[in-house]
Amino acid sequence: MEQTRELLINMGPQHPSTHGVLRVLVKLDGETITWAEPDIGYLHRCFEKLSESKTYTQVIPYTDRTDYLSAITNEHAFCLAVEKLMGIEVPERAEYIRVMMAELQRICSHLLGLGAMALDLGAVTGFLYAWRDREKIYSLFERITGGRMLYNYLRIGGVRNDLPEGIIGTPKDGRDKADKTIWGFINYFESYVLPEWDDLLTNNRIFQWRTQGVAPLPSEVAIAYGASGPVLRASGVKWDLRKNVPYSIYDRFEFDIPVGKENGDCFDRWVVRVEEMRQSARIVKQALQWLAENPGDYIAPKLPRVLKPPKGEVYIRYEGSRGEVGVHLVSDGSANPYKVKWRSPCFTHLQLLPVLAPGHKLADMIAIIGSIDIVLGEVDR
Amino acid sequence: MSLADLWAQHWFRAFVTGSLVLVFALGNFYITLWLERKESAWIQNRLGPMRAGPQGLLQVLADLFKLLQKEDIVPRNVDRILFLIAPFIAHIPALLIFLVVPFGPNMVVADYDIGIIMIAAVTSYAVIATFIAGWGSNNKYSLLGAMRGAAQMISYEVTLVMSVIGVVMMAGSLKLSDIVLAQAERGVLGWYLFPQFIGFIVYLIASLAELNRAPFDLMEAESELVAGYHTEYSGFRFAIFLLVEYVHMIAWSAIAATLFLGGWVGPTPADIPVIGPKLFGWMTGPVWDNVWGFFWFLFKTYLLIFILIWIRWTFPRVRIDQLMDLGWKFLLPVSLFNIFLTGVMKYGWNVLAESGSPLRWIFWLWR
Amino acid sequence: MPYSYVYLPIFALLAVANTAIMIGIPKYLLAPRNPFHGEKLETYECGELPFDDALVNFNIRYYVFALTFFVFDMEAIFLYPWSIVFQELGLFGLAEMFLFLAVLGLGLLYAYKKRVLHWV
Amino acid sequence: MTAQYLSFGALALVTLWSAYKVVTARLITHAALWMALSFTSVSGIFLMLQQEFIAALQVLIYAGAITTMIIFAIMLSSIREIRVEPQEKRSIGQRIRASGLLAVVVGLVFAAFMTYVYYVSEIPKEAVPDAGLLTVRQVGATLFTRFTVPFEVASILLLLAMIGAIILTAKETE
Repeated sequence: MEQTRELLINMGPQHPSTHGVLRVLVKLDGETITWAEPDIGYLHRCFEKLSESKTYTQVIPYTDRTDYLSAITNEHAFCLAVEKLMGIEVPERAEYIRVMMAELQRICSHLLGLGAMALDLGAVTGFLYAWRDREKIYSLFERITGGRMLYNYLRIGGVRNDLPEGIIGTPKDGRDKADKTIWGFINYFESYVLPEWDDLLTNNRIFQWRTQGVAPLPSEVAIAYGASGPVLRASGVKWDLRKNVPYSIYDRFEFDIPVGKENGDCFDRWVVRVEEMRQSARIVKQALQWLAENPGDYIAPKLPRVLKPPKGEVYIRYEGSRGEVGVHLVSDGSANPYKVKWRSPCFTHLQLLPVLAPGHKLADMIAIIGSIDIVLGEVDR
Repeated sequence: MSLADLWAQHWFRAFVTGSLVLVFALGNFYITLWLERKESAWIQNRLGPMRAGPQGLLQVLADLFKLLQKEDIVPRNVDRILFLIAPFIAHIPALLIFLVVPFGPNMVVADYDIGIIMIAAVTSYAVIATFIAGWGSNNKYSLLGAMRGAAQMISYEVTLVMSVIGVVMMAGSLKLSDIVLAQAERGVLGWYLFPQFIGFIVYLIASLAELNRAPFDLMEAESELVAGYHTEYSGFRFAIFLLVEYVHMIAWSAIAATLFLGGWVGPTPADIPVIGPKLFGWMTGPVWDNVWGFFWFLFKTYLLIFILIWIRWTFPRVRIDQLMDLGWKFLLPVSLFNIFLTGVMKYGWNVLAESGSPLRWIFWLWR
Repeated sequence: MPYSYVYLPIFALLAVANTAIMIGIPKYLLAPRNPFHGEKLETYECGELPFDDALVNFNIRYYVFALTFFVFDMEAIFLYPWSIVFQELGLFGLAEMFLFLAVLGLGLLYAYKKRVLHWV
Repeated sequence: MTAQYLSFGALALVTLWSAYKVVTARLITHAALWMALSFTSVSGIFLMLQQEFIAALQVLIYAGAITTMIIFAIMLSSIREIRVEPQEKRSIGQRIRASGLLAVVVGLVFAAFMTYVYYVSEIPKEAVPDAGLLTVRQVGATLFTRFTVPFEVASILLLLAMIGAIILTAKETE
């Protein structure tokens, strides 16, 4: 009998479940993956090089477009870097608004990531439920920032505008006001959406079959590969930059860091993300309380039109939705940054693919890609 | 030759009934497709198609018309013959199944004694069609889809057959109309759904797998295999596969309704106590019996179709090895157990029925 | 009545005719025909040009499924006649079939123990 | 009666032609499908003999299970070509051998021999008029009373077939 020959197939760039334009070369024996290698670069847009010819303020909209599903956190990271370089004091109200926006954005991003993973596993309805709730966040964001996906809302030193009248709402707002007030959304999210996710997917037997025990990632491997964010935490490492290396005003908030098992599998990565949404909702509630108690209109300091930071360099570690976003900013004292280096968590996580995939089935491949939740815009930048 | 003489000819009758069945299949394909969209929309908090016609009723027509205008592409590297004949072979079993399905008391096209075996036999061509569509496409995804499809369909065919055996044991006949009549004698609560509950559940799961519908739609899993075995098909060649899929769904639901839910048996307005015979007494006779029979048959079939769609839009997809494990290691033993149980219970009733012993009520359900 | 089986070929014929009409009418009347012999006629490989042949030989494990299916299909054939007459056969018929099922169940158990009914 | 003869003739022709194609088809997948067609038309002949149960079994086992098994076997083999390369010119002797003329001649001789055997044998030449319909019920009634032992032996045979397959594959995958 002749030996089995391996089948080399292309997953992507035009494949329904590669979350953008990713190409993965996969070798199959039967349906078992023996080798996998991601091939990236289809979305390269020269973000880092482009930034060198822009002023500092002009870079902010470009940061939106790296991880386009989590725009606020990117803006936040970049603004923090410039503020640290120039030593700018951010008004307290602006800090609260920033944190609230970033956490809402985290919920929004996780919703899409989890929904897309559910879609890849065949649960179309879960995806559309995620879409429905994300829509509510988007309409809130639209009222606050004017944009739905790419906001350009944060400014160096603060935010562009204050929250519009009445958007905070009251803690009594419920489902009927979910897309009108932030309180309404948070209450709706905690009382309705999260239990629904548990019922529909997390506790679903088929879903557990598909994810439990798939692609376990030992914590030491995760650390060795530089994983961060939910992927690292799902492997049982309690590491969250918001707690471990606090930035902005995160030390004022109360929240937990959800962690998974020692050998975090796809299910752990799922559960950690769901839990993170809960914790984000907690942070948003605290921020809302503060914002309601401390009205004011000082949201950005007066800064010169053209920013010229002193010579020097700075590195900011920021807990983005998908992991550690790093901004390395070098200034030569001119109006344009000398160098912007963007550390992308997705890029790092994508390297895990050849480690996680072999030995699993072809169908697990998409579960793995879904569970490490990559955004190709950020991988390729 | 008069029309009556012509009607006596089997070939003529076959053409007429065949055309009617084809119209029935196409019409229900249309309705089921629309129902699938509306029901999925309902489940997912959407409206679904709304623009074309009232409640989007014409949307399916619009989509079909769009497919009509697609260029018929036959890729260069395919095995032309296999690629071209696959849709034809796929369509044949979808229509042949309806031969033995009783639509009403006197509405069976050809009431063969071997009804159920014929269905099982005809279904084997569906496996071949799937396989040659995938193999002929010379595409890696299609090939994987075809491999999965062939393995999945043969595995669940066994389970499907085994789950039906219990019903045959109860009715003592393979003829579908006999099975319906046997249920009619037992009254509404005597439908085989109750004594054959295990068989019914196994049948439902296995027919989902046989139909390649989510959560078992592995051979066309769009997030894994793009479109599986019909990735390379375009235009109306693709539409034929879609048609066949839905016609199969209608057919399997119709068979389930016949075997487990009493087929066309159901109350008519004349059965309403007191006022029924007075007000609706004229609604009797062979024609009205067929009308009501057809109504109940369609009602039960659509109930099952509704459930199949509901399942599809609720669950994630299982993995191929889990599917195989489920089929061989769980469903097959369970259906074998069902045969065992039915045998023992039926035998017990046969022995004890006349004895008057109180023990006989244990076996009553299997009477 | 041998003629009553004329339904089978005629139904099959109608299915084929329906397919032919549904494919043929759009192909020759409505659809554009633009035989552009370029990459359009390549098979789909996620937007890359196809490489390597798709038709490789598969793992032998798949063959067990076909064989097990064959064995149980045979069993089903014995079950059909039995299920009709078992009431008349009484206890003897019952025992007969259960012995048969038990023997084949052994085969399934063996396959289960050897872990061959596992998709790879 | 002519319709019957005509349809029998058609079925017989399809059976023979597809059987011939099974041997001569260049692509092994096509051969498998020709075989399925051959089995199908044989079941048609069974139907003409009024044996519906046998006909259904013919389709179920041969056109269904056996063909699927052969398809799976093809998947294991290394034959992958899908297109046939145009052939180079060959000599007459090669052509005769390739065209299967020899096979046709041998087949005809065999058919003639069988016809002779049929004529001289004791078997009644006409079909038994009252053979009647072999119903599934009759099959069951006979099989489970008179042929109990062969029936149980069949289960052992099937068991052995399964165990054999398992051992073979287990060896192969080690």
